[in-house]
Amino acid sequence: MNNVIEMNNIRKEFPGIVANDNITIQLRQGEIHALLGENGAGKSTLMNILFGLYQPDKGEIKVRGEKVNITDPNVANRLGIGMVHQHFMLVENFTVAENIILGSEPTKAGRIDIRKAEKEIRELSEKYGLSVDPKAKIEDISVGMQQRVEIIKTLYRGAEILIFDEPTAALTPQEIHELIQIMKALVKEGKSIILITHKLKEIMSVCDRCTVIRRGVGIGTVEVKETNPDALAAMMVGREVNFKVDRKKAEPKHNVLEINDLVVQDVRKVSVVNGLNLEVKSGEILGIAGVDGNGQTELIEAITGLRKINNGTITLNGKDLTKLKTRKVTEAGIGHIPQDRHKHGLVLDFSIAENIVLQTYYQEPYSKNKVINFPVVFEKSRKLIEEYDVRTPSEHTLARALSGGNQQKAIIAREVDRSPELLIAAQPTRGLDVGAIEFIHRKLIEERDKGRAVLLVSLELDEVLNVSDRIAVIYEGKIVAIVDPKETDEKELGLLMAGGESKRVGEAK
Amino acid sequence: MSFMDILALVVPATIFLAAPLIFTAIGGLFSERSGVVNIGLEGLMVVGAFTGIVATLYFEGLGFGAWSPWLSLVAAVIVGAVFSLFHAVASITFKADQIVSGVALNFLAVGLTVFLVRNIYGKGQTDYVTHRISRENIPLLQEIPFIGPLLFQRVYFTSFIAIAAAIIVWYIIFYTPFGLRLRSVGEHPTAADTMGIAVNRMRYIGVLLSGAFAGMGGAVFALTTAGNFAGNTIAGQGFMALAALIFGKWHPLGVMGAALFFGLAQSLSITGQTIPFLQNVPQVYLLIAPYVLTILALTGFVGKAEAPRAIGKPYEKGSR
Amino acid sequence: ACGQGAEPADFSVKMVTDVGGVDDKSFNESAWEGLQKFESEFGVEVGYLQSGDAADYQPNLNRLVREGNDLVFAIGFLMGDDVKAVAEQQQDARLAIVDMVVEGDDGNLMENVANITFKEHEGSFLVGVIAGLQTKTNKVGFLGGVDGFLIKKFESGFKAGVKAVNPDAEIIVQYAESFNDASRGQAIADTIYAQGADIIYHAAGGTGNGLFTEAKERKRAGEDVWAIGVDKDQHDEGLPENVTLTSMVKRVDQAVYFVSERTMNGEYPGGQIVEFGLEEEGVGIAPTTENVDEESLQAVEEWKQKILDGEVDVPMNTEEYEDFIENL
Amino acid sequence: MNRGKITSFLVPLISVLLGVLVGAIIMLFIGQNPFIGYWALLDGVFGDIYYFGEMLRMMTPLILAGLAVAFAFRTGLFNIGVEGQLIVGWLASVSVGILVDAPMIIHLPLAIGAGALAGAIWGLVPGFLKARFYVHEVIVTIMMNYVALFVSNYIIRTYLLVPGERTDRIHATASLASPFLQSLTDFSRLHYGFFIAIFACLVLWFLLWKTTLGYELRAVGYNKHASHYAGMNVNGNIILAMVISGGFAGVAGAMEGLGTYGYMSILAGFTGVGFDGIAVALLGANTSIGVLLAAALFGSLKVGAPNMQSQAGIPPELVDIVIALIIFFVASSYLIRLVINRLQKEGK
Ligand SMILES: Nc1ncnc2c1ncn2[C@@H]1O[C@H](COP(=O)(O)OP(=O)(O)OP(=O)(O)O)[C@@H](O)[C@H]1O
Ligand SMILES: Nc1ncnc2c1ncn2[C@@H]1O[C@H](COP(=O)(O)OP(=O)(O)OP(=O)(O)O)[C@@H](O)[C@H]1O
Ligand SMILES: [Mg+2]
Ligand SMILES: [Mg+2]
Repeated sequence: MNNVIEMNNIRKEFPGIVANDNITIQLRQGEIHALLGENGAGKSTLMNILFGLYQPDKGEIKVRGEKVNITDPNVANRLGIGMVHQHFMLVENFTVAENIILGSEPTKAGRIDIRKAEKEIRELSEKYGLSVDPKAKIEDISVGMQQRVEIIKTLYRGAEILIFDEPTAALTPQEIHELIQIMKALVKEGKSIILITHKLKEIMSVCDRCTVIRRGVGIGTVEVKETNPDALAAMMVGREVNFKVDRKKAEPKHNVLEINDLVVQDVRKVSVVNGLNLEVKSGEILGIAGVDGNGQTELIEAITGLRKINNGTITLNGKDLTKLKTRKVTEAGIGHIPQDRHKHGLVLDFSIAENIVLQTYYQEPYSKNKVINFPVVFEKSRKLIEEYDVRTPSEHTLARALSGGNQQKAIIAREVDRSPELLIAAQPTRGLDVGAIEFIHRKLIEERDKGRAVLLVSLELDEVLNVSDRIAVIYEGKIVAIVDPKETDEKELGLLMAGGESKRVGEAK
Repeated sequence: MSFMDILALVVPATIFLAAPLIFTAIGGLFSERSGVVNIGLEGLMVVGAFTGIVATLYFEGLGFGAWSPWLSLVAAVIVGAVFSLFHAVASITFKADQIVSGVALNFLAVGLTVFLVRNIYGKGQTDYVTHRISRENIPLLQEIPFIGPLLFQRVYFTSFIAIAAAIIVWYIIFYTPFGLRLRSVGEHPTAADTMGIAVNRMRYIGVLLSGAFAGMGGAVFALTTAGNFAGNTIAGQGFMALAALIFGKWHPLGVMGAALFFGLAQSLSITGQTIPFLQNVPQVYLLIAPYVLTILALTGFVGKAEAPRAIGKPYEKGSR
Repeated sequence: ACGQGAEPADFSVKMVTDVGGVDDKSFNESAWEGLQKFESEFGVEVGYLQSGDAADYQPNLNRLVREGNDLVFAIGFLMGDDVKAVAEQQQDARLAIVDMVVEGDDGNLMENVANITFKEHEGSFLVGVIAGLQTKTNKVGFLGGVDGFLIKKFESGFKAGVKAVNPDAEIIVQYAESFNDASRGQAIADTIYAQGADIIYHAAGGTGNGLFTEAKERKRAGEDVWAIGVDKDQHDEGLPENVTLTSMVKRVDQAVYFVSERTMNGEYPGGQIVEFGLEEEGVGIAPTTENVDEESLQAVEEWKQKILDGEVDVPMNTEEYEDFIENL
Repeated sequence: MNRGKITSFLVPLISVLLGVLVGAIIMLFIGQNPFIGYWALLDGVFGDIYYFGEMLRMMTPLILAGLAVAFAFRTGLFNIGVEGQLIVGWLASVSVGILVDAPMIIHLPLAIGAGALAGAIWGLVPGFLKARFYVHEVIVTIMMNYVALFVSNYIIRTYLLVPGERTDRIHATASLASPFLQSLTDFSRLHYGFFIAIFACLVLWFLLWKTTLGYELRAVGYNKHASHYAGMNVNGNIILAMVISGGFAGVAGAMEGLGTYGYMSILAGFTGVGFDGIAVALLGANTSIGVLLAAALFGSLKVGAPNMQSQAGIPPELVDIVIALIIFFVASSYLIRLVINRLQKEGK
């Protein structure tokens, strides 16, 4: 077995922390090698080193047995190393072709030869089944296609070794499936792949071997065939973790949220929520399953008053929310864990404490006649940080300085602590590691057991299946089916989400 | 005056007043397309004007005669580029707030040039140059009926250079690898970096070019109009150019159009009194027209002006 | 040369320039020349402070008074209020202001301020005569700096002069609303010439430089146009194309010299208005007359005499100008 | 005092030192003795109570302009329009001072209020345009500066002109001039506005850091989406931020109109105070106390400069250079912080 890549005893320090501490990873010719670790474990860092974005403080890198010094991405490219980044590296208002050729443009008489480029791109996309439209602007194409563009970028530069950093975090189940096919096609063509992911299922299904890091330290490499998800999780977190969240049966009571014939249009005046009906009862978790872009986002924004409702009604415990502004909705008893924590969930440049009172700063006891009472605010924050185990130096730390996982915990602390009648959780565990996921799921169930209603929207089917008491499938702005998680499976859900028919539709109701 | 007379008055004046704005705004375009805001255009023009005049006086002293102003334009381009290094180093290498750094550049430009003038000439302003860049009638072309008198009589050669520059830059920005890379670092530097483009190097080039062009703009203004240099020789043209840059939506040809439009408004504020339907309009309206119109334009009357996405943000490796 | 009267050695005169500075090719420079002449004549101490902007006037005046100078000039009517303030505060200061009459709160002149004014309208009248006689298009222009009481004196006198010798000449007047915007000055000159005027008289300080630029451009293009300078003999500004017809000189240097000398001899004209007109040779046409033809020069002499004899009363504002035209 | 605090206090300090140092080098370069030069500067400020008074007077509008910029900064806005807001504030306050007849108790507050209002309105425009049309405030404020300059001159010339290219003097009942302070400082133009400026520092601090309004303004400044999510009126806050900032600037103008001059002249160009405000705010790290100190520094430099000219024969523009350099160094604090952190590391 010959190694195309050897990273031996790599160490990388950032101001404050050791991101990588003596990590060794070896990639074999033609294998898919998983890199597993909690948030902030140091995966991206390690790969950024391999790709030449960072320089290691210690350790050596060998490519095809030769010791190399990868000073910048150009060197990496020359060595045939390509990387698909965790956060896409695409210029939004450039065309697909422009993005792909950027940095190594074919020219004719000093002028970019765009035709030649487009031709080469088409050839590549046919060869690997990566369908893209070279003329389209990035901002106009789906996330899935954007990722294919990222892949072609690397292939266009003749990459033999591909690094995927959390490629599936942003994808729909369908897109994930396609991606896995693509990766298999790539290795068949003799490429070698390093795959970073938090999703053990993916590792089990595509990877040959898996290297685990914990808090920057290399734990070891295992053959995937000889291990199982639980063992991997334990390696990653350093303790046993149980996925099946243990919970007693739900006791749903009266309807908390009632939605009738809801119609919501997006900016382009298209009705993305189109006559949607839904009820959420107290004491239950209702999961909404659906392919991204079927109206989930708009539905939530409509409920929370962030988006104008064109038709239909929304009531909370009989109270009409239809025309209320966001703040009134919140006060009426709705908590909202937004799907984009950085955009909506937090003011990254505020301290944790200031973020904790984002919804309540104007209320007593946090402020009296428009003057904020900071001692009280700090007091409260310390309590929540403690209670929700947000890992932060102090309540004065800027939210920006926390990892996604801890940022998410802070948001959940804020929203859940108000103990709202209805808690809306939109993709609450995206991009987080199993430890954090476990914690968040437990919190949701606690709320349910307190007799609150919980509305869970997620693109991750097993999350929906694990946590919900009922599952509503959304398709093209309508609820097309309500199913019982115990009596359904991913296959059926996937079918419904794709607009397909199903025998047991509505049975759970 | 007949309508033709008025045109013959307004059109050349427009082009003439626009030239320095075109140069400077084009300079700003390089900098801002690369992701570096350049409020310092005014200061760079000041330095250009200073160099243009001082160099001309110097060359005249050496006996270069009528060549002096043209040689000085070259000098102004070089000095402008060098001076813009302040902005580049501060805002790219030291990650200073780009707007602040630009403001500082403006302070420094005026302070330094006047300071130097006092030391060189022992007084607050320079002497007048004997050889300016002067108006010419372009042979043959000026004979063309109608447009001849408007475009090719009593014109400054520098105006043609300005318009040519705008067109060349348009080609460079949109059709060459350099242009693509420059825009990419202004839109998404991290992406550009992963594609092996040296982000900060591109930005340095962008800022230096802005210095060169703005220096040219300042020198052209000084050598066509002012004739000497003092602290108030450049009074707001730099900010006008900035407005033109945005009004023109960071597009070389749009920028040229905007600059010409401002030139028109300026010339109308002067000739207005002789134009029948403008006669009893108080001058102040024409004076503020360019600024008000810019604001109106920005509010979307001519479509949205979208800045490069990454503009204003220093580039941190590995940040996102 | 050593002067007479109080020991000159310990006599000191200083001045505060306005924003223009002692090299503004205009009255600041002229005033400074006067002081330098005074220095060379009597070996006394002279000096100046330049003002960066209007906010500096008062501190600068104050500074010079504090330094214990025997006489402090404020150059320019813009400093009127500051002179007043300082005069009130520093009772024993000896101040003098050019182009302005400073009154105390009681409406009377202040004892410690000498007020130096010029009859610019008289000088302007004479250049007006020249313009009126030498215009070939029968159109002349006036380029004003900032519209106001002072510049009106120039405008009215000039127009009167033109009309006096050439009643049906047309006069185009335009103000730049600025004293230091050369490009604006050029553009305005451009329009005035374009309307057919062949001679333009400016009273616009730095803005006037634009007039010379434009005149040169047109001269080079073969047009027969002229510019008339102001304050100093602006013949050189017209070179090499030689576009300066003549200039209305305002002998600030004379006035400064004169007042300084009187003060040194113990005759400080505080609380008085010292006016310089044709009579005092405080105003007049420039010494360089190479571009003025004989006929005009004679006419100038005649009209000058009439003014001195009080036969004509040169208007100094719009009303007076109207009347002047009436009984022409 | 924690590490961050120390740094944010050291950075401006070091910047000033560096700026002064380079200034000295320049003096050497032109063959002058820096010690004599700076001595003349200091002497020009503290050598005589009169100049000290002038320095405090100079500080007054600088403080308010600085506060205006700082306040905008804190709410995520860059207000380069302070200059224009100051000009209209000046004009408005003077107009009221001239045209209204009332006892001081009413007249003075009215005149100051008019200044604040005018500045606020001038700030409203960019604020509204940003909120409603997403137009970047920097460019609009720059444009508004010129509009302010030309319109003010036009108004003075057409309605308020008296000989001397300026408006008439304001009534005594609207004047901030203080014979007492003047006599204290040997006839400097120091006026009661100084205390208004100090008070404004407190107002800004309290408003920004202690009130729910300040919380909202800062939140919106940092993250509109999150603020919207939290039920704040995003557009309202953006506009309000510019309005308040403009208000501070307007008061700065009132200080010139009602205090220093007592009238308004036709302006040949910008006063520069508004732009200096940017420097002041920046050097003061956008904090009230910082702005106060920075204004004191720049005030001294400006008041002392003429003395450098008359005593040491050094062009006063040197001061402008030093100020510009200080801004550069503060803005480039990244470098300074780096050095400091390095040192602190070795320290322990
Ligand atoms: N550019 C940087 N500057 C400073 N510290 C960094 C930087 N990038 C990462 N770190 C630190 O290194 C650690 C590893 O970061 P990294 O992004 O590699 O984690 P990760 O394993 O990719 O996490 P995730 O799974 O969430 O992507 C982080 O905990 C962080 O503290
Ligand atoms: N450029 C950087 N500078 C400083 N710290 C960084 C940087 N990039 C990442 N970090 C730190 O890395 C840690 C985790 O990194 P990371 O953002 O990957 O966590 P995450 O859970 O993956 O967040 P996300 O879900 O947004 O990717 C955090 O402490 C974060 O502050
Ligand atoms: Mg990562
Ligand atoms: Mg992550």
